Amino acid sequence: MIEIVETPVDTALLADSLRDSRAGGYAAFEGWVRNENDGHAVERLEYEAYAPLCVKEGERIVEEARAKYPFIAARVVHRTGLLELGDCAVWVGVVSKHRDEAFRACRYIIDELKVRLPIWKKEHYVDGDSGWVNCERCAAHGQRDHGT
Amino acid sequence: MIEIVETPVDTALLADSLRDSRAGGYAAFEGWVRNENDGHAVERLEYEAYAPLCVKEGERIVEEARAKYPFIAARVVHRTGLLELGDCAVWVGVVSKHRDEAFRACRYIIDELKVRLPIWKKEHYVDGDSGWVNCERCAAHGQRDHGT
Amino acid sequence: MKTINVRYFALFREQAGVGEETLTLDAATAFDVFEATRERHCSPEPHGHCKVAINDEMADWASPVEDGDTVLLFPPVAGG
Amino acid sequence: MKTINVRYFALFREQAGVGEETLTLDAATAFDVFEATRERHCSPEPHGHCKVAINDEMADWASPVEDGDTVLLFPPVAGG
Repeated sequence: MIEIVETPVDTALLADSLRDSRAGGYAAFEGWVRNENDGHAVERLEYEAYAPLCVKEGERIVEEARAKYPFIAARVVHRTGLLELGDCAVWVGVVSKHRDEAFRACRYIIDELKVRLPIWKKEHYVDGDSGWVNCERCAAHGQRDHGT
Repeated sequence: MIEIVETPVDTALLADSLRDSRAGGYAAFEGWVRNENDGHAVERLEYEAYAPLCVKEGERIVEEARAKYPFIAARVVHRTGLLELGDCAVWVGVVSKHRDEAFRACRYIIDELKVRLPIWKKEHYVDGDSGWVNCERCAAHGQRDHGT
Repeated sequence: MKTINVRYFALFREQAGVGEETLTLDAATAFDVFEATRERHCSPEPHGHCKVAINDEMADWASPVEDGDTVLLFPPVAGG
Repeated sequence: MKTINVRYFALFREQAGVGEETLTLDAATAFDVFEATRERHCSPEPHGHCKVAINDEMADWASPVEDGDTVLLFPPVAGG
């Protein structure tokens, strides 16, 4: 249902794993590493996760989504380690009979997992700086690290 | 931006075509042929489209979505002809900087194209009957066709 | 009297038994063309559920038709 | 005094310079453990933005800690 992996995410294979003859709609979201955040040019990202609790909390989130928007199946994969621009960091796929449940469940899952799973993202900037995203003093911390 | 095709939809290839280093979120929807509709066991579907107007109206829908939820790129592919259970009939893919625009634009596009594009769906049922979806007297019509 | 090319799709094509025909009729609007074809083919669909296009542009039922126009009659759509 | 295993992640691990350590301290709640480690490592994050788990279960800052517990300190998360 939810996996933390260190290897590239094969989204086509994952979508195939959700195939079900009762399913009329498949909604998916992928988070890609983009080249900019808050005005800083990003070179690559580093994800750290505490997998045992990611799985527990992730399964809780998927079950909450299932209760709100009954679907046939849902899967989540989050990658960790060093990711380059364009790499897929997270994939959420949901299949349901009709499209409304698939869309809503997919959105609920990605929104919740972003704020609840113990996963951290460190941005490495083109100018050599780096910082942990969402940490209040990341910028200052990054600057201390790099002596700039 | 929008294509009507008679061959299977390669969604992995389509997703790749939207890759952009500014994109942080990719939302996609796929409509699959499911085995049941309104209590009837479905064996296969037949789609008919009037392509010239599908393209015109589809591009209008995509531009409406772009104005409401600014995204980086969006593509739509709808298949026509005879489709088997599980086949992908329609794919909508949207990439944007942040996930909200991708989700909302993807939903807007699929919702609108279902009611606005000149595309028709004939269901072929397991019991030998068939009917055009959304046509008021399809059932009666199908029964006349098959002499049941 | 006007010469109007009429194109039928999906259910309408099956009901008409042809995909296209040329009619000579006294029609001011797209609605008039629809009504004339209904009489010829006993189409059961009310026009409110259907759509119409004139010369490859989406139109309203009240849109005027001119001599030589092609009117496309669309039964209720069901894409996706 | 209780013996508490403390695990640090991401920013906290970098600030602590270790991923895990065993502390002997007078702590009633997870919050007390967080405050004790803040003093040791000068962590700048207010606990309201952070999360805590005890023995691999998500917990509250007010959750009691027992001798031998493992307390996991999570700086602000940023998955996806």
